[in-house]
Amino acid sequence: MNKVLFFAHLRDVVGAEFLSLDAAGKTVAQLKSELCEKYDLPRMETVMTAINEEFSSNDEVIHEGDEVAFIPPVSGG
Amino acid sequence: MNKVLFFAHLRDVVGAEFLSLDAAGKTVAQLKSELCEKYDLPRMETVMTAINEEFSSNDEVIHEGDEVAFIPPVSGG
Amino acid sequence: MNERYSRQVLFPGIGKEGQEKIRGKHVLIIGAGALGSGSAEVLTRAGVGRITIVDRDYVEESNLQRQQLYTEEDVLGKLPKAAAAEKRLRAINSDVEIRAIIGDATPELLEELAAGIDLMMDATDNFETRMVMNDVSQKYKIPWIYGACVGSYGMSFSIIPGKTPCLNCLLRTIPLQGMTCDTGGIISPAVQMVIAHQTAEALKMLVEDWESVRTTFVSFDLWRNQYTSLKMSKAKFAGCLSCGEERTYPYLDHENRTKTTVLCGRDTVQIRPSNQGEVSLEKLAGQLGSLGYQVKGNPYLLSVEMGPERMVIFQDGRALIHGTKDLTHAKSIYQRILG
Amino acid sequence: MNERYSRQVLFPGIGKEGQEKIRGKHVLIIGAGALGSGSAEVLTRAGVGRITIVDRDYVEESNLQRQQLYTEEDVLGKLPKAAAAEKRLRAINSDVEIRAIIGDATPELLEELAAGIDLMMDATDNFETRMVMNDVSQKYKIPWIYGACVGSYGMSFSIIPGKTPCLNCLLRTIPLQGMTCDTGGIISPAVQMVIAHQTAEALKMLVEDWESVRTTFVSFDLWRNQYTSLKMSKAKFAGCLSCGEERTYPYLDHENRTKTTVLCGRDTVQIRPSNQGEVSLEKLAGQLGSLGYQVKGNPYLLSVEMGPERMVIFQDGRALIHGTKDLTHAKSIYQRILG
Repeated sequence: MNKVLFFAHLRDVVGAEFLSLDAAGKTVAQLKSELCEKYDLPRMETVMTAINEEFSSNDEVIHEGDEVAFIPPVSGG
Repeated sequence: MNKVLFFAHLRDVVGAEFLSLDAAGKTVAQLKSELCEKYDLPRMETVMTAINEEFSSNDEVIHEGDEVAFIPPVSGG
Repeated sequence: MNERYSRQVLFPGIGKEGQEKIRGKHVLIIGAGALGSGSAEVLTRAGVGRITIVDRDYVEESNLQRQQLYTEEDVLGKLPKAAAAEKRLRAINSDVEIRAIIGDATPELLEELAAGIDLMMDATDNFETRMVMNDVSQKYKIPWIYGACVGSYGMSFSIIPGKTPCLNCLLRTIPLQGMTCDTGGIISPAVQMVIAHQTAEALKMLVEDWESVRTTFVSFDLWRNQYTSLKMSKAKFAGCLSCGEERTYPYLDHENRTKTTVLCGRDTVQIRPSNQGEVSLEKLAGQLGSLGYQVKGNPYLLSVEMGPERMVIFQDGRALIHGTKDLTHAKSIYQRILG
Repeated sequence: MNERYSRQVLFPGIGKEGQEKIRGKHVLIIGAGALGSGSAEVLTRAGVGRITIVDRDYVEESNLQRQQLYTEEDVLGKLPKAAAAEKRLRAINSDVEIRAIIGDATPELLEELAAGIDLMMDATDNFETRMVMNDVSQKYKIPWIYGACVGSYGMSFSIIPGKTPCLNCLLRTIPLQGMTCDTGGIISPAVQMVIAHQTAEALKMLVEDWESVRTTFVSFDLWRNQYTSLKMSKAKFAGCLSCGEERTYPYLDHENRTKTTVLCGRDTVQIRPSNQGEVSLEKLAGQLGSLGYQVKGNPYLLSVEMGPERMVIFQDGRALIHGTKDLTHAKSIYQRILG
């Protein structure tokens, strides 16, 4: 299983701080598009992804037990 | 073994962010007084102690693998 | 050493030598909103030799809740932010040479200013300007510090040319419709938290303590009690057009820039964003509606009342701002909503 | 709703209802130094109904590096901090009822002020006053938010009577010789970071979002890139004299208080701290010497030149401040060095 964390407005859309789901073997891009469909998440293509607190690109493969976090960059200032 | 972390000026006195030492079976108070003697640490009686990121009193017993942190309260403002 | 900086000189990370280095430096701050006014105040108090601050807006009532250099008098006087900031900064520290530039942070302006700048502070409210800063940073080898916030959420990352990944490595493209303070709201503690991180990194760079500069990407949510720092060692993208081997500095190029045009005789400005792409008009309408904006629309466009102006947004991100001929003002309105 | 607070009302954690609650509240800020001026500015901008701020010092040149409400003019005018703060806060937001009290935050004063106060912000520079705040908090059931910083290091903890542990649970006794900004230096980003945490918690409490209030003890070091938050569920001490069942509110008692006395005809004030105990004169001499103070001593006492005054410290923590008859000023000098 994988713990998937959502930050900022993504958390509001999903309705939870994290989800437990099985993402092992999937790429970050695959997980993003699945979540996009299920939760209607906005603008996932530019959301930063971390696996185990380390920045990861869209083609990184997720392993069993990895913690995935989605961190949307914001532009306010 | 135990990882023992030092914050603020304690880190300067010890000369390292953390030490690896064997503190299993000792109380927080015992570890404090041993470190006090060895490193001439100032005012350890009012330094806050955390075991595994949880506040701990002076008579708490440290277990194998516990991470201990010393966090000195400061008064500046 | 001046008594003024005595408490800072006492701090071992700075010391007398560090204070003299700070005194010799020139910092460019892009934006004089919440982050810009806060960073400018910290750096002015710290005794930076020269500070140049660029902003295109004037002080409005809704700024006072979080923009720390401004008062009610500045709102009444409709002062440009850069001018109001300069006035207050001089009263705080007459040792510091302050230069205020009232205008848009275009690539031309930033390239012109680049010579002699030691550090750029990000205090803008949109990604387009950040990408321009990012390219200028790489081209002229000037570090810059990204910072942004919305609601109780914020983030910061230090970018050092030749050493760290750059913003274009992380984002690869300008996010369309990033959250802004005008769409997600903002509380001032989140602003303060970003400023704390940005200015701590600034001081490290100004005293040239490169070892201490944070290498992680920090993000936090103060309302939800979250704080994370991400390792960025894998973030550098070899094919990056801003910092890679085949770099072209795409955001300094006229083609990749938001185009603003006054539509003849119509008191209207047309905005054509650099990152053309599908805008979800339906979602945007729902979002703006729930924020209290008056919104009308059909599947092809959305019309939003914004005070004296009216903005019409099309599916491809293009917009018309009715009720103004001022290009900079129109762009500012657009970026407030679409980031 | 006022346009002024529109961006804060947009934030879902506050909203219109929250803004009205903020408007109805009265916050007491103890201290108008770095933390106090920062917190006061954030809360004034946020539109708190009434703010009372207490401080005993006047604005000095060495304050300008980090104390955000003050200017060079305030230094020249030797204005009391509370008065200078009031002037600036009024210019920022004339909606807020500001009351400035120039004086020492004694137990008598705080007990007198307690009625009608919804929240106390800690912005003092010593543990003795914090312990008084802590007892007042427990006795009158007023939450307070501890905050402190030295160098690039800082911390914050929210204390809610009947719910969280109190400061006396954590410390059990007043730390003698805590680090202060006069002995360890301070950089302003560390101040901003504490303010960010304290004021975020303040807003949560003012809108009565008790679920979101942080329950952990936060500490950080911005120069060393550290951030920790400690769970505090085990910190409540049943035998605590401030919040336990057999409570006596020891710090409201005259016996447990620093005593100041003018020594007749000698232009000298004697300070007798509440927490009598061994002071390591040798260490203190080394520390003060390395900070540039002129120090002379023998095994029984230490003499330190401090501008126009001279302080003589004895092994038991007692001190004589030569060159003044002003009790409050003398205590302020003492606590700057001994915390």
